[in-house]
Amino acid sequence: MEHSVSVKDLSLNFGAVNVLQSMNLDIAPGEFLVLLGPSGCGKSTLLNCIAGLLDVSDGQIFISGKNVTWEEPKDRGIGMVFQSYALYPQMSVRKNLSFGLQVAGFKKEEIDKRIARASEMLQIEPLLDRKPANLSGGQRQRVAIGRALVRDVDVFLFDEPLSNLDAKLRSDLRVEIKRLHQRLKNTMIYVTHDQIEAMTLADRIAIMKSGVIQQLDAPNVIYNKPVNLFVAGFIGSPSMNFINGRFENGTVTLGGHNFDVSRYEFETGQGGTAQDVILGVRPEHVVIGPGVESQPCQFEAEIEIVEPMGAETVAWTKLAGETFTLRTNSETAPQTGQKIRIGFDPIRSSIFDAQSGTRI
Amino acid sequence: MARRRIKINPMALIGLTPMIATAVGVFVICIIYSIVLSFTNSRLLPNFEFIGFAQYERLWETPRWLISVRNIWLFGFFSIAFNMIFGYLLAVFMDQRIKQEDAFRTIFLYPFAMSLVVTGLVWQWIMDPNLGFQSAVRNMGFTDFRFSPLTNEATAIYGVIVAGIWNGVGVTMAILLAGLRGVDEEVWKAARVDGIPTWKTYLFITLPMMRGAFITAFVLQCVGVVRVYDLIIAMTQGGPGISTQMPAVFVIQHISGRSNVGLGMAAATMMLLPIIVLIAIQQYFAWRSRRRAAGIGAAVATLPQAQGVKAS
Amino acid sequence: MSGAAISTKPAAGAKVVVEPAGPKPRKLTITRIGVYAFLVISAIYFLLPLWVMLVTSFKTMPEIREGYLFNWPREFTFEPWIKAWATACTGRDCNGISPGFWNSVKITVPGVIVSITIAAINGYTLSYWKFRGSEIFFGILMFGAFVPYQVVIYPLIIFMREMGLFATLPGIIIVHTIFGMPILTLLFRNFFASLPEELFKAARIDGAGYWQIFFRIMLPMSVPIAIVAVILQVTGIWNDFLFGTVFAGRENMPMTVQLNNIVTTTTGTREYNVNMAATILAAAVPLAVYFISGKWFVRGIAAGAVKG
Amino acid sequence: MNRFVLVGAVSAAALLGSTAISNAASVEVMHWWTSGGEQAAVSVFAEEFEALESGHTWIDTAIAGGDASRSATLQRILGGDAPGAAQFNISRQFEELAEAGLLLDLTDLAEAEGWRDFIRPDAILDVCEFDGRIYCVPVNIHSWQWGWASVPAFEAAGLEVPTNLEDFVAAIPALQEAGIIPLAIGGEPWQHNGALGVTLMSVMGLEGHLRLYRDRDADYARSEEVARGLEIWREMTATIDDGAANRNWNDTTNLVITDQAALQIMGDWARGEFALAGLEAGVDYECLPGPSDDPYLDTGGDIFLFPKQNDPEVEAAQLEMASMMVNPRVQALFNNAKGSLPVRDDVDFSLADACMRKGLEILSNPDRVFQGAGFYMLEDDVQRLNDLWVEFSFNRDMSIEEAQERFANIIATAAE
Repeated sequence: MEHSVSVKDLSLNFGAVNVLQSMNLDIAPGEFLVLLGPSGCGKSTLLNCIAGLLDVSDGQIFISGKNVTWEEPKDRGIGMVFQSYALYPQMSVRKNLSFGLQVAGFKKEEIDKRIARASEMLQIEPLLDRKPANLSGGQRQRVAIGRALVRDVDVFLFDEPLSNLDAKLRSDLRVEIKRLHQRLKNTMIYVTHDQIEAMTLADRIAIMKSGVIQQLDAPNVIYNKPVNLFVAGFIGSPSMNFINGRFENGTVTLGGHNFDVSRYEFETGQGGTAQDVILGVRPEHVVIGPGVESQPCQFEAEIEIVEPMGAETVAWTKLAGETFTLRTNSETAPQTGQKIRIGFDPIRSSIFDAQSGTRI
Repeated sequence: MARRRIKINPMALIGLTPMIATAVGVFVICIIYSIVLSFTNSRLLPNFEFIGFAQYERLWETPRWLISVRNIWLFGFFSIAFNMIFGYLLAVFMDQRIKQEDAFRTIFLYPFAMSLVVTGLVWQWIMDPNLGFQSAVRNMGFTDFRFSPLTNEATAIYGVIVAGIWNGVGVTMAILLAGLRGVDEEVWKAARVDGIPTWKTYLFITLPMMRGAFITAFVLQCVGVVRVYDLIIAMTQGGPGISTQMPAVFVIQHISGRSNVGLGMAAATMMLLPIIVLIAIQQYFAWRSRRRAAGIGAAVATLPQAQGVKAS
Repeated sequence: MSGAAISTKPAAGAKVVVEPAGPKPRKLTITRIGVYAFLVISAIYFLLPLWVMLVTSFKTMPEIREGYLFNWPREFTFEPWIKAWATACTGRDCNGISPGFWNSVKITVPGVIVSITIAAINGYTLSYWKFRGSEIFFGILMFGAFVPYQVVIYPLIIFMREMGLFATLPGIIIVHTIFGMPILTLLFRNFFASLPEELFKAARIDGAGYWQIFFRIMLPMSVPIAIVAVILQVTGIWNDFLFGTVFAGRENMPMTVQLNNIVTTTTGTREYNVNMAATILAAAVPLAVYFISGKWFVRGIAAGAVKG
Repeated sequence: MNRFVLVGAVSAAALLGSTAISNAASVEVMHWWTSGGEQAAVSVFAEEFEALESGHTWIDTAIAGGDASRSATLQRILGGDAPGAAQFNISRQFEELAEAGLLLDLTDLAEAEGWRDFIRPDAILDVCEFDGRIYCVPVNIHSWQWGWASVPAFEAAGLEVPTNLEDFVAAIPALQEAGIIPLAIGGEPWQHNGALGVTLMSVMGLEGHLRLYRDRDADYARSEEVARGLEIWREMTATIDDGAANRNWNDTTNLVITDQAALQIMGDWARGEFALAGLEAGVDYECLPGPSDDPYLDTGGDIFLFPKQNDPEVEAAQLEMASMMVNPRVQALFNNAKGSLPVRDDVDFSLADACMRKGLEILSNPDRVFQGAGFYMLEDDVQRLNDLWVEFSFNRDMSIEEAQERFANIIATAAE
């Protein structure tokens, strides 16, 4: 039971609306867990429940082995960083960092020590006597992180901390957070709707939908072996190609094409039964040009639209009457109207049950 | 944009005529006319025999006016202070996830829908010593109970204040509650995580954040206080004696019954003074903050978004 | 993970004592009691006058003289209401407060329509058809919002006399339009300023003129702010006393003025029950507006309050 | 042909209509007679006016309280919406209106009817005169200098009804002991002004009055007599009951009528209330002229002025109303209801009660009649005096010396 944070059978409903349903989640000490999902999936709600900012309807929450279900946020041993920074606007940065500690009755020396450490770590020493209104967004968020830092706790909670920043600052601060985690080795729970953030930061990602965790796994597993259509579609950009077909005897039939998928790793360990399926292929796993001949599955199609994106180019075509995108190096990109041969390897693709949408 | 500014659309001019007429006719010409009359010895009808500052000299020797001025400060100070404190307390308490919030809000705000005449009449009735609150409490057995502020000239003004607060505090509550609700919810969460007690959060964090709502409520109160007329007429007619006289009442009395328009207009001009001072101060701050913003502006280009909007 | 939740956990109630689970039990803390106590006491302070008005208006005079202000009437009588409405006297006029009611309607309805129409045009012009000087006039108007009425009332009497409008219905309507203009104009100006400018540009490109854009596009869009303005003006004009006494004249004396006359007039003894019934009647319209409009009313106040 | 007939018919109808209208006009009358006795009195005027052959209509605009009513009248005159007739007190208040030509000139009517011959005392009509023209109609004579005592109340305290204020002050402790309110007074400023003026007059007499207001002898304002008058006032008002605030004069009179209070100092119009309540002078209540053993009465009273209207028909009706108001029969009926004295002595006094007789007797001696301060001073200065007395009365911290000093200052600086 050496989990840092542990959620057991957690449910939350507002009236008749179930926001979270019998959720179970264990987080190891020092783990960086990202809660990812579209808005309204309950990821922030879950975080707020862990923080104690929302009262749960059912279930329990443990932090560092202690049942904190009924504890006040301040007694849970957590620090939290918010999307809007939530700095106290009338107080200087120093006061923002120290206010909670003063209220908790810490000695002045101790407070100063902690502020010094946190501000050194976040490089906000020059800002200590400024008011939040005179800081840039990135600076504000550093201060907000600092405020969580001085609490000297085991668990940090981040609620979409980078969403209000522009793209450049976002990637800078992302790295910063990662560095911070490596240095502090605290447990961190991080809520975001941005898959890049999730992929880059997380030890494990929990993908949520409608108050239910769909898949909880390391980023590469989630990327390569999504458990269902939702996860497969949510992760990756441009998103995975889905084509309806029929699986029988190691072959998937799509429109006029028969693809041999014997190389595919079935969840059951082997063959699988005959059924209607959806074949999922990531655009970046599609091969054209010289390497195409070595691919187990191949077909010919006409390129309809080409979107150059600098280093890469996305090309749009059709497979079995459905849109099929592929991503390729710009140097070898096809032309619009060009008929080319397209190939992919079933081992890198996903096959889902057409009815349930789960991976087979 | 630029083209629109320069070329005057004749239709726009026509559309704006009533406003221009009001602005110039009423708020410039009428005010100047009033000020000019204050330097004349006009009695009931306007005349233009100028007598310098004689009316002002007389005004500041007139006990009725001096009492009016004292009263407006007293009334202004107490009613605004109570209004703010009571209004903020109500707003804070309403913010505690009260089950019957709508019902309470309805109750606190309904007096504002009533006219000040109605307010004055009702409270006068409640404060009637023989048939009102005092006698009701005495009938319960507390025979020494006294509550008849309006019968005593030293306390009458406080009776008026009680009625005024009853009428207006709901508005202050509504404005401040809107201000409280406008405070970023995450600030509240942050404070809870920091372990800051609720009352401290209200006092040290949200209160300073609500400066805008407070200024709004305060300005609204100030304007109401300077204008107070109906309440006095309905409640005390300025009495007992002249103990609840107010500048607004003074002006009306002198332009009609007392037939001394010159003096009345001198008083009206004095009433205008605090408003002009208030506006001047406001303009000064607006100018200063513009200048400061221009100075810092370049350095912190990203500033004005989130924080700036919320704090203002 | 998802899947059917197999809840083997015993019911929360049984386990509460040992292990915290489920919602935090809501204790009725001292603070909580304090909060409610404060609100309830405040509510009593606010409701007391209404209660007193109501019960008094149904009591007989002998019962009132006993001095039990808060008690429910022993003997219910509607007499005071009938008297207040139809037969109470001021001087030799014994028509109750009903003529005042109709006068107030006559003043309020056109007053609201005229003042809001003009304010809407002002707001529209100031937002989209600015010209050199328009902002200056607007600034003066805003200054007017703070000017005590008493400063301009005397010149206005003279002015109205010269126009032959003193003590006429159009006269009092104009006065209400003038003094309602600053706040209403601000309201509409801010509202139109919040609309996307592209809307106006698109209409211009389509060749629509000043009035066309106003009537076809802007006016239909300003319904929400117009509702707020109507609430603001109905209560404001109905509750006005000062302008009513000075500018309305005998024939159009609004309800508040008549109420004050009835209440201050006594022949013999003061009839408190009639006075209270009359008071409730005078307050009925704005109260109805308030109770019906509910949240809109609050919005109106907030909107009216949002100024510099 | 047809057309001709039609035109003839229409013009005939128009002619008829116009003659009917030209005779009957509506005259709006503003006054502050709202108490029971006053209502009865004003009804006499209204009914008599409407009973005139020309079929005029009396439009009644009553506004409670003299100040409020006068204010409203002046506001409307200012705004060009003057009423057809308006009640005023005898004072110099309307001089400016006459000067500005806003008032209907009644001189021709007065001369034709010989007002100078029958209206007495002369001073009453003098007030209406400005630059040799007459601008108002006096309708009654009122004197402020009366005390109204409840006989049962004094009996309950085992006392005789006093005849002067010194005796009354001495009786206060006994009255209080018997649970009776010694002095009945309301919270309205004018009640205090008036009663305080009466108190001063009862102490200083006619000579002092003239020295102050006519001769503007500021030193007299600092005299012993004035000090004693203010002292008596302080003693009498030390025992005011809680209910005084917001009490009208007639509500106050009601306290004496119902024997809850011993004495009210109020003008003779209070008699109307006693009469309306069916009380008998000398038995149920006592009227005390002065209240002093050496009583003087002022001849204040109500006047009506007639703001000019631009309508000759209304003007004719105004003149008819003015004439009606001084008609001897109407004077008798009106003053009997009102409790005041008629402005002419050729009316039927058979209805006069004991109090009215007392008053008539005093008034018949010209040495006992005086003019109030408003006769000698402008309204503005009178109001300054009123303000002083009201402040003195309500602010018990103001010393008598201070009040006298301020009194002297107003007298010294009053406009001519």
